[in-house]
Amino acid sequence: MEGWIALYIFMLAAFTGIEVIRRVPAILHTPLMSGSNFIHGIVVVGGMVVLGMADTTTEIVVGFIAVFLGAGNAVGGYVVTERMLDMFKSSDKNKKE
Amino acid sequence: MEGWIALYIFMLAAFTGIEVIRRVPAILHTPLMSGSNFIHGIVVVGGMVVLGMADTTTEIVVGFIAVFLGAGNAVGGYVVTERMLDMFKSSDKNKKE
Amino acid sequence: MMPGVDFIVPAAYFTAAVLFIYGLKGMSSPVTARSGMIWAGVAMLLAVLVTFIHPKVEGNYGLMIIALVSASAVAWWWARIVAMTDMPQMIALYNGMGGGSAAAIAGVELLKVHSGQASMVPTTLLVAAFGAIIGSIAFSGSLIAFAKLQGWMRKTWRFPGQQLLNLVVFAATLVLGAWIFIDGPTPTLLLAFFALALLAGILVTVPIGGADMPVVISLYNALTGIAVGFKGYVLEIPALMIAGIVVGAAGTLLTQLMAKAMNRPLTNVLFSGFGKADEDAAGVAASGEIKSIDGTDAAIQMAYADKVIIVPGYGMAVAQAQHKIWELTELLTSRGVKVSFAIHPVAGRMPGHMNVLLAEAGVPYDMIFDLEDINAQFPTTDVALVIGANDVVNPAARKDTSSPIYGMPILDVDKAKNCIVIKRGQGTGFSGIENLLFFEDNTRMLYGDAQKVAQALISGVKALG
Amino acid sequence: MMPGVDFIVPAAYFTAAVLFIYGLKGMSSPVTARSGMIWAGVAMLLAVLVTFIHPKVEGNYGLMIIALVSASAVAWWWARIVAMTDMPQMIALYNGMGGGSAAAIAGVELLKVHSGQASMVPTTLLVAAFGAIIGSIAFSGSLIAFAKLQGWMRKTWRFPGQQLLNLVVFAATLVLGAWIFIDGPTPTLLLAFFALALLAGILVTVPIGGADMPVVISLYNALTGIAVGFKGYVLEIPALMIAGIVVGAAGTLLTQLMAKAMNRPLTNVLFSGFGKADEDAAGVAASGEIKSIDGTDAAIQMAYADKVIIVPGYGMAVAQAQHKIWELTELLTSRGVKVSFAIHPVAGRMPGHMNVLLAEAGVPYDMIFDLEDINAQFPTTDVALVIGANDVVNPAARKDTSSPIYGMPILDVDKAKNCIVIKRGQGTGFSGIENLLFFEDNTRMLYGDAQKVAQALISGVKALG
Ligand SMILES: NC(=O)c1ccc[n+]([C@@H]2O[C@H](COP(=O)([O-])OP(=O)(O)OC[C@H]3O[C@@H](n4cnc5c(N)ncnc54)[C@H](OP(=O)(O)O)[C@@H]3O)[C@@H](O)[C@H]2O)c1
Ligand SMILES: NC(=O)c1ccc[n+]([C@@H]2O[C@H](COP(=O)([O-])OP(=O)(O)OC[C@H]3O[C@@H](n4cnc5c(N)ncnc54)[C@H](OP(=O)(O)O)[C@@H]3O)[C@@H](O)[C@H]2O)c1
Repeated sequence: MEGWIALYIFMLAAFTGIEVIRRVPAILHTPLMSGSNFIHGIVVVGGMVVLGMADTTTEIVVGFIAVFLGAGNAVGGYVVTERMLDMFKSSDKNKKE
Repeated sequence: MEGWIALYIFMLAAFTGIEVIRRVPAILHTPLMSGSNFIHGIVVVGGMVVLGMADTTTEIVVGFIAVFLGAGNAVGGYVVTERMLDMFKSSDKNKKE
Repeated sequence: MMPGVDFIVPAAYFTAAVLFIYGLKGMSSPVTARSGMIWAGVAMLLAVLVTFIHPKVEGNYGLMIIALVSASAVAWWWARIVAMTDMPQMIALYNGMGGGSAAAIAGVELLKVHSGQASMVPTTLLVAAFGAIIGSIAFSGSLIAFAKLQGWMRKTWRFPGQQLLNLVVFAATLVLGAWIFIDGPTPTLLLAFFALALLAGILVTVPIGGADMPVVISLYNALTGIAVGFKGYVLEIPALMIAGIVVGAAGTLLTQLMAKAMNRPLTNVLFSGFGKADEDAAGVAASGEIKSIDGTDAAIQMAYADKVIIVPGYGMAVAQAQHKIWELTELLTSRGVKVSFAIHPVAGRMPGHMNVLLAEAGVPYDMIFDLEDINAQFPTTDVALVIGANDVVNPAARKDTSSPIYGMPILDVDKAKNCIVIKRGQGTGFSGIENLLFFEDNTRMLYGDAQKVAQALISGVKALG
Repeated sequence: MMPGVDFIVPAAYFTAAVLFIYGLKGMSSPVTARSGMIWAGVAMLLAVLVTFIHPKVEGNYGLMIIALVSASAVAWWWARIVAMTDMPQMIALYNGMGGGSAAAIAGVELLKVHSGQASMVPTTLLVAAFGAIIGSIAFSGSLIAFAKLQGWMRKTWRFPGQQLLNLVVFAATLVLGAWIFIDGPTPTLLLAFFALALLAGILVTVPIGGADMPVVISLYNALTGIAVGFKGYVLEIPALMIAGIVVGAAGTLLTQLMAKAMNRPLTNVLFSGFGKADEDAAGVAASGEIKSIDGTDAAIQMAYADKVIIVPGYGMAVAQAQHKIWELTELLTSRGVKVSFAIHPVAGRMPGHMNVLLAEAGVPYDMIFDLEDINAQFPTTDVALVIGANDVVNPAARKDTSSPIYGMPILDVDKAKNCIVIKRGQGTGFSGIENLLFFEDNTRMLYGDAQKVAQALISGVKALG
């Protein structure tokens, strides 16, 4: 990918990230932290790509670590966020239960 | 440019545009309209590029039109927006004058 | 190592893109809006200057400069002298120019493909063709909008089968586009293609009433943005892609906000007649009688009030009464009356229309409040002064489920202790329906042109010493 | 025409990127947050599945599945059983894993460059090396943060010249990076490079006090995001670039918000000792005497109040008192008392910490108010009940210009008619300074562990029948 194009994508992603997060209320800051933590678990895809290309033992071991750690990031981040968000309820919903 | 990359840029630009504009208060909606009108005056750059490549008379004429209209968009949009924003003042500033 | 052209040009475009977004971000507050716009202006200048050394630009520098300078001069001069009330049509005009420029760029590019000097992969050709259609529609449509608002074109053509004709023209444009896509762009094909696209823009805009124009202008603004974004892709200039699509997305959002605040779906604005409302507007019959008041009594009421809220509407814009209103406000304030302004999101004929006019008269923006921020205050207000506003204060929106404006949020002036309404006569507002407010017990009508009445109020208050 | 792999794979990644942003957008309201996260989860699943047919993936499918399944199982299980109060360290752990994954990816890529199977243009190599450093620091740093918060590592190492050592290690990492850049990545060089980067992460984190950890975790979260974004560039997967940088930018903003709400610049958190405050905290001497109250009296006061505001703090988290507090609230509400919760942005040890705990106990979020929304209400409140909060209600922030927390916005509980403070004894809060609130005339201390005291209050209110 051409460097300038990458820079454009980075710049736009940064603007998007800042604008999206600025509207998150303080009440959701912990889930936001763990939710964004989950999102960068997408790194597992990168891990899979390098493990898929790995030939030598070292490459395979390191690639395996990359997938393992990435998957842990994604799954753990998701479950923790889910659990927290599950607890947020409004009075109306509370009454229904 | 690869189509997918272009799609990513379009997608991010759209998110950015929506998020940035969502925070604009109703009080500034007219300047926002003319300001965003000004921003797409950047099309003048595209006009310059095609005029710079034009060879045949038709191409030159159409290219000239592109530059002329684009420059009108940019300059007119800017001046109109400037004039409007110039008028917005808070009480403090008013008193100073 | 001196940075070469391949570094300077993209770096300048990149900077411009960042500054454009930064400039639009500044619009989130009146305090930062102006400096944001100035940065965006610097970005524009930078982008234009650097394009002279763009690697693809090989000649025609003289023509380029002539086009730039002449267009800038005309646009600058016109934008400087135009009255604030004429802003909507100026925006339409400049927006149309942008759309036209995008269409012209597509024209040159497609000609180049024809002459074999440029080649396009299918995707690029498709994007170029779509950009051409969108740009052309925005161009001709905006010019019609300009002509209508400027009063150069008063008639609203309507005839049976109009929608069908529009559909046929639009479909024909698409067919020609497909033809170009398959057979390549010959000059004849291109001519027909552009002509049809321009015609489509004209046909769609002609039947739309002048008062609906702001929504349409906002829509064309978004379309031009998208066309510019597409041209950016074809010319491989990401700054154009970003600026264009950011504006396209922003404009789409703004158009939707407008349509929603007017309580009309966008399709309704575009495809169905305006003024249909008065036929079937029966609903809750207005009961009670209309009582009027004269300027002197109204002046006394306000002068001895604790709290006054002024609600301006389209009539204030027509009468250009904003300066007088501000004079009146200053008089009242100096007597210790607390005066605020309440602005409905679609008061007037443009979003934010009233804010611009009040700002022009010198009203500081911290005296001006949005609907949500001020509605709770009407019950504790002594006098609500409505100046040429009608629909935006019509309690039918709350009370009459059969009203076309039912459900639209309104300013609750009827809840104030007293309400004074300035208008010239029995004229209805934009929506053409009866206003229940005028029949309320605590409402008094103050008939006359807003400017003259405001002058009478000023004299009345002054007479009290 | 069946869409082939070159269409399916990028299309899936593109969809994932859109859904990630959409998911984060959902976080702007508790109503949409959950469905947003679920969509993001679907996106993740889609991206992982499609990667099995990624054109670059040529083998090791078995290992891939083993790694995916085993890591998922362990992470799932641990994330399910962990207590809500342990959330900060779990976030640290999972974040560290992400950073480690990014570093490992860089490792494989650089080894491939060494073996000649892959080539990188200088820019790519640079980005790869930077991603490696950032990922490694986020990895080892987060693990230290985890160990500290989990109580596996209680000591806070501090020694003279520590900053210098850190600087030297970091500089050495950069030098090795430059060496790799120039001479190419040999295995030995790479080993030293990664070892140094990991060491840097450890050294920076070790001296930071446990209570400062949330800020550091948020910072490492941002760093991991950036590292992932860089890997996306190297591997040419835009979805990774976008997800990574969006998180990087968001995390940076969040870190700044936290540091600002704590009234400490970020550099202070990272580089200077924690607890320095108590030495030079003299300022306005506390005057007046501390008066205490017993559970029964406090219960009576609240039971007969019209309006009670509860202010929870770190002590509530320590005592796990949120369930009792909610029981108390329900009792009071059934007696007709209007109860609200007031949350300071940095109450507890994580942003939003209190909200999560209260949500866990079942407190509906519309009873919970932010500082700006509730501060005006304290003067009309009968009882402000402070539960294990200290710094966030210290009026020194308003009154004592020499206080380290001067200028920090606080909850104005001292303005309530009565203020009851639950804490165990003379312990100070996180900042280690004296609390002027305890000496106010209208403040009563209710000593004891928050959970036990809450139980006493419940019994007290129940006894009133
Ligand atoms: N803001 C936008 O973006 C936008 C865009 C398109 C449409 N609209 C629509 O426009 C309407 C705006 O509502 P509005 O309350 O501001 O205005 P309005 O409902 O259109 O009413 C304007 C009133 O002003 C009076 N008037 C006209 N000229 C006057 C003068 N010289 N002196 C004194 N009074 C004068 C008219 O009555 P007389 O003839 O009796 O004097 C009329 O009743 C809404 O229906 C909205 O949906 C808004
Ligand atoms: N939220 C964040 O993101 C974050 C991150 C890092 C740092 N911080 C800092 O943390 C502080 C948070 O303020 P805060 O008011 O919530 O808490 P705090 O100021 O740390 O005070 C906590 C109080 O709770 C009491 N306590 C402890 N255990 C208790 C128990 N079992 N039962 C009853 N009381 C107990 C302690 O007094 P006793 O020992 O006498 O009981 C202490 O005074 C701020 O200074 C903030 O800057 C916040």
